[in-house]
Amino acid sequence: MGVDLAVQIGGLSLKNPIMTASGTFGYGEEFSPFVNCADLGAIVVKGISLLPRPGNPPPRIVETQGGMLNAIGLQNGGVERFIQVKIPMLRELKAAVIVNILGDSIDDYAALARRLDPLPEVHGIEVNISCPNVKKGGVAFGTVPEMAARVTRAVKDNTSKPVIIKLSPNVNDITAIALAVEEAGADAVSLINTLIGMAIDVQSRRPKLANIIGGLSGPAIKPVALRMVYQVAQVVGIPVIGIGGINSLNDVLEFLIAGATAVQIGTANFINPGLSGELVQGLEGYLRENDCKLADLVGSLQT
Amino acid sequence: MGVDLAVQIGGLSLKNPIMTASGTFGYGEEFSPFVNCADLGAIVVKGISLLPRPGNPPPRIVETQGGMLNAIGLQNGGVERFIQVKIPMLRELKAAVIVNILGDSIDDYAALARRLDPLPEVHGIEVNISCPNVKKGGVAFGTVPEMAARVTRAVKDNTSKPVIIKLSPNVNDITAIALAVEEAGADAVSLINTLIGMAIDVQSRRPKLANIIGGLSGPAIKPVALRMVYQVAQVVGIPVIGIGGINSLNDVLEFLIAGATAVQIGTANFINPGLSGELVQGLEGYLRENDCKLADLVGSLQT
Amino acid sequence: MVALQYVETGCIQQNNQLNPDSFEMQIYAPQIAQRAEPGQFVMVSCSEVGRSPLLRRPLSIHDVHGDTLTLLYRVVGEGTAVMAAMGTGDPISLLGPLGQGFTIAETDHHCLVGGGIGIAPLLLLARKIAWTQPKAGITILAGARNRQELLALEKFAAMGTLHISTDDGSEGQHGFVTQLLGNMHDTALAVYTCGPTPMMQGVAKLCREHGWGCQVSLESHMACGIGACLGCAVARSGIHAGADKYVHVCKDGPVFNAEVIWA
Amino acid sequence: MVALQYVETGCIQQNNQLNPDSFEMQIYAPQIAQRAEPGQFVMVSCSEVGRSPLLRRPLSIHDVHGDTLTLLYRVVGEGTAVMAAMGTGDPISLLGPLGQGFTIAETDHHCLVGGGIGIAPLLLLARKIAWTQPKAGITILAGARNRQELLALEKFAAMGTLHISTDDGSEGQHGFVTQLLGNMHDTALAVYTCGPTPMMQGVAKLCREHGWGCQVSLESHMACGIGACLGCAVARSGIHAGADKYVHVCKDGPVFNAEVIWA
Ligand SMILES: Cc1cc2nc3c(=O)[nH]c(=O)nc-3n(C[C@H](O)[C@H](O)[C@H](O)COP(=O)(O)OP(=O)(O)OC[C@H]3O[C@@H](n4cnc5c(N)ncnc54)[C@H](O)[C@@H]3O)c2cc1C
Ligand SMILES: Cc1cc2nc3c(=O)[nH]c(=O)nc-3n(C[C@H](O)[C@H](O)[C@H](O)COP(=O)(O)OP(=O)(O)OC[C@H]3O[C@@H](n4cnc5c(N)ncnc54)[C@H](O)[C@@H]3O)c2cc1C
Ligand SMILES: Cc1cc2nc3c(=O)[nH]c(=O)nc-3n(C[C@H](O)[C@H](O)[C@H](O)COP(=O)(O)O)c2cc1C
Ligand SMILES: Cc1cc2nc3c(=O)[nH]c(=O)nc-3n(C[C@H](O)[C@H](O)[C@H](O)COP(=O)(O)O)c2cc1C
Ligand code: FES
Ligand code: FES
Repeated sequence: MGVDLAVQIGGLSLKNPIMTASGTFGYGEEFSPFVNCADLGAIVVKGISLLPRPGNPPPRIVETQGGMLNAIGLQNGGVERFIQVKIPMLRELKAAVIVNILGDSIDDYAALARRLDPLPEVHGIEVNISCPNVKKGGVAFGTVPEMAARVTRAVKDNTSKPVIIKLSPNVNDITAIALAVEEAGADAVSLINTLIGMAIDVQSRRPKLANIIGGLSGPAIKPVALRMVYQVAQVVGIPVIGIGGINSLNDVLEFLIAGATAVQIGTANFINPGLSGELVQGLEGYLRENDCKLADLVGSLQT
Repeated sequence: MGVDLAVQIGGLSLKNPIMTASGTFGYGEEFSPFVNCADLGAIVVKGISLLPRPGNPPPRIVETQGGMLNAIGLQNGGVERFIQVKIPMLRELKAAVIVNILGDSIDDYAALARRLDPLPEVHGIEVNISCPNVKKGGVAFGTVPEMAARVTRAVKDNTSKPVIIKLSPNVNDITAIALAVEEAGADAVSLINTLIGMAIDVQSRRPKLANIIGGLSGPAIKPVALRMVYQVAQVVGIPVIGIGGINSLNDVLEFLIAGATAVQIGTANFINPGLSGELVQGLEGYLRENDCKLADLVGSLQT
Repeated sequence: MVALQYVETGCIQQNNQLNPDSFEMQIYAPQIAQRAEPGQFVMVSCSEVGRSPLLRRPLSIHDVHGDTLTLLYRVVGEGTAVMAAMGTGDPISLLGPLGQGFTIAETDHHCLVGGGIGIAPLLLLARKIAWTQPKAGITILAGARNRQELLALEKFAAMGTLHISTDDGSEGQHGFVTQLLGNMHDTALAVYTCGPTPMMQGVAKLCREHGWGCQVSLESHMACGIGACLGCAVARSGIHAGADKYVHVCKDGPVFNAEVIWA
Repeated sequence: MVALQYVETGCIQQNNQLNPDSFEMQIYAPQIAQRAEPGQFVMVSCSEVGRSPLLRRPLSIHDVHGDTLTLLYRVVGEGTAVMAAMGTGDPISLLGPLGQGFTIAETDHHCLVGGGIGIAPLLLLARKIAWTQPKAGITILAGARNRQELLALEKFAAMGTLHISTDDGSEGQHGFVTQLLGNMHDTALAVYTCGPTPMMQGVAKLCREHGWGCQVSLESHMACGIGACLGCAVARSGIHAGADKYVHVCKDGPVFNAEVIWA
């Protein structure tokens, strides 16, 4: 008999808790030789803004110990091109699609939510609040509870789709942000986005990234991500989606035990593009062998 | 002709910029088979509190990808035992000694500073402000600029020795804390302390650390540390001491180029207990071969 | 329309050291080998998933024989050092074949210009030209810093006319490989080049002056190799707005018409 | 008073697989080998500095012959798996000799009780007892889950009287090694034990009942191995205040009198 892997994230019903993280899975099609996107819980597409963005000059990526820094600069073709070019392709893939959105202002986020709201191919919206608020001198929305709450409200007011707020780890108290966005109506939170880091080429005395700083991802950040997921899951009532350095079934289980209802696979997709599909099977096998329900696992940490 | 490695940290003159990080070098003696402590810029001893502390129950350490988590729990014998037992031994080692102090309250810090002030063996005081402020419900001193400034003032008012404030990386904006402690009279800042992380044993569904959470150190955190050192060095006028994941000459150079006047070696001491001594020689060799002065290196990042 | 790309665990048949820095690795990897086109590359895993080094490394497909493909690589850092330590019989994970390779021009004289390790992708190109256009002339211009760093010369010599230059004059013409190209006088030349950026820019400039078609094979730091991370951006020549300011080496390239990159 | 401890790059002479999980590695490492005492350990580096796995791994010194020391280890995770893949001639970095080993009691009958891989430190102990107290009796009680997991039996048999137990009865007495100890009736027995914690607690309890001296060799997760990180704490028996609540396995041990740990 089949094991039940289905999970509920707010109003969103997913086949299973294995999702892919924004910016690490393109728009799905790049991975179609390696994984059947329809088998995944959901795919979260690369962040979309209102207008096209060129992204940062290269070099944009550099490897660090156990991780990588990226400074892609949120390159994307803008929401209109996304709807024209990517949506038809995503329909073909039969994937549950969550669109990750980003903006410079509250109005941007609201406009994006409104524009995506009528599209049946979009199953949910994930809001990247790690972006700088241009009106507030570039302070990231995600670092101030009040700003995070305002973004959340703006998005919720403009869509009937489930809204996931993606939290930044570059804060003192991530639970305060999580509580603020829950209060503001978020259906779920996902965490963590990248830690801010930097690398220097000693020979040339230049930063290794043209943008100087970039986002750290990969196994190096897993302990920080797991801690934050645990802390947030303790205080919020909405589902928590765990992200950060996941590259094995064991990692998935750690996040579920810490309190995540679902997880997203990021950097590991680059190393093994078939990983997300393998993890769905791996999780199913684990539950069968241990005769255990998914719900029994979530938040089951013994302290 | 010898290369000049001397650096000035506030009123503190160091032979060279290679120091060892608190909690990773014991009280020096443990390393005497492997390095001549007198050859180092300074050794920073394990954090000292007013009264003895037992520390956390085991397990206290766990390895993670590219790093380790520790939850030692600030075990130490208290300042009186330190003065009785460790000071005579440190005198023998002829090392420049910086004492790392920690407390539950502003008064604790003040009392520790006062107690250490008359000791000629103590060359400087490093203040660990990552500890929870018991009176403020456990919020770490180092996460609120005003609290960090108050600790700094309390220590400065009670000692004539150079005071280094050791910053916590678990904040949104480390430059705000750095500016606050500079304003409050700190002679230097050192950063970073550990990132807070966690690991779970899937089999037993228990945290791998008895304390549940612990501090992440090692190469995994280097990109975050380097970024923070760079950001802080941009805004403060006092010397910055770089810490985090340093395990090679190349790492030392990255931190100096980012703006650190000196560095501390932490976790890497566990893997190669002779490393700090080797780095002094390595740095000297580098400067000689590149016919370059230490001061030319510090903050020389080309952006 | 699913691209034919594979994650394949190949089996190392040989890993021979050619000079102090360079190695040639033959790998039994039928899925990728059978589909490889000249100028395409593979992403090589130099460790277990999640272990150090983390990311795969991009390497051109140097040659193919049946189910076996050959990589020609220079040890420059951690990943290539791990590869150098591998031996016959070891498994190695490859992702490929990736990218847009060379487009063989309709002409009767092809000129392949390689600098240093940049010679790597040109061998399979020469083979395919010889196979698809048996009557066309092939000239190979190979440059390197010194005699020791010249690689795969016999193989290239067997494919066409080979001219050599070294920066130190220890073999062939003393000077840069661009000078060899400057000596070419054919009007209908199709040029294909791979090597250090300044060299390729020099080649592109000469081609522009002579009106020769010029395809360049670029390098860029890569995380995914399949167009997903957008890490491998390189600015286009000319002014392009928004998301079109950059091309992506792994997906749009690594081979580009030179004018797409350098106006 | 500088302790004689070294970071020494040894040379692997042999790395033999003894059963599916266990290996015996002989390493030429004169500085450490010449100074090793029974019950001491080394911290083994399973990678380059800063690479994965990061930390050194603690392993007991199983045996010493001249300038060569032997480790007996079970593959349980990443570090020991890396060791298992090493071969003759490979370099391996050791930090040691570390810790406080066994103190050989003044008695005429010594009993060494090992469970599973815990047998490792007892061989060198047996050798030293035989050497310093040639007239004393040595009884070795070796327990394991099954016949396959019994290790180094011939070597122990040569040192004294050997009794064996297995959990599944596939060799020797069916049951736990503590039962073998329960059969001993000597009054002046000195007991030394290493193995799983529950087993050692059982041994310590029997010793308390019989009034035998009991030394136990503990394990704990370690970062430094030299008393600097305070990571390897184990609670003392009884109530101790402040910094004295715990002992540190790497520096105060790994060998303790049983009553220090279990009252
Ligand atoms: C399409 C393509 C084809 C290539 N073909 C070959 C080939 O056939 N033979 C060959 O020797 N080299 C080739 N290279 C260069 C090769 O990828 C790098 O030398 C290699 O990645 C270095 O890895 P490392 O770990 O040894 O060096 P490190 O410097 O330790 O690498 C650190 C990081 O930088 C990246 N990096 C370093 N140098 C380069 C570079 N030149 N290009 C791209 N990324 C780099 C690495 O991939 C890694 O992520 C090619 C590059 C590309 C993009
Ligand atoms: C003083 C001492 C002597 C030892 N002697 C031997 C011996 O002779 N033979 C032998 O096979 N084993 C011995 N052990 C246990 C051995 O240290 C572990 O099996 C080994 O560290 C596991 O490493 P790993 O990377 O393979 O496993 P992993 O589980 O991947 O290790 C992860 C981390 O946990 C630590 N760890 C895991 N298990 C243990 C353990 N049992 N004790 C301490 N740390 C652990 C590792 O050191 C590492 O830091 C000894 C332990 C100690 C403390
Ligand atoms: C190359 C790259 C691009 C990314 N782009 C985005 C993005 O557009 N929007 C977003 O919310 N997160 C983005 N992220 C963050 C990831 O979704 C994820 O939160 C982070 O990488 C941590 O997970 P990991 O360690 O598994 O990679 C990006 C990450 C990488 C590595
Ligand atoms: C085992 C351990 C104990 C530590 N104890 C202290 C301490 O007592 N006081 C303190 O300020 N920092 C302490 N630290 C933090 C280090 O001094 C250093 O800031 C941190 O480990 C980052 O540097 P690294 O990556 O080089 O280890 C400790 C770190 C470790 C690993
Ligand atoms: S390497 Fe990822 S898009 Fe090119
Ligand atoms: S392992 Fe560091 S104190 Fe024991």
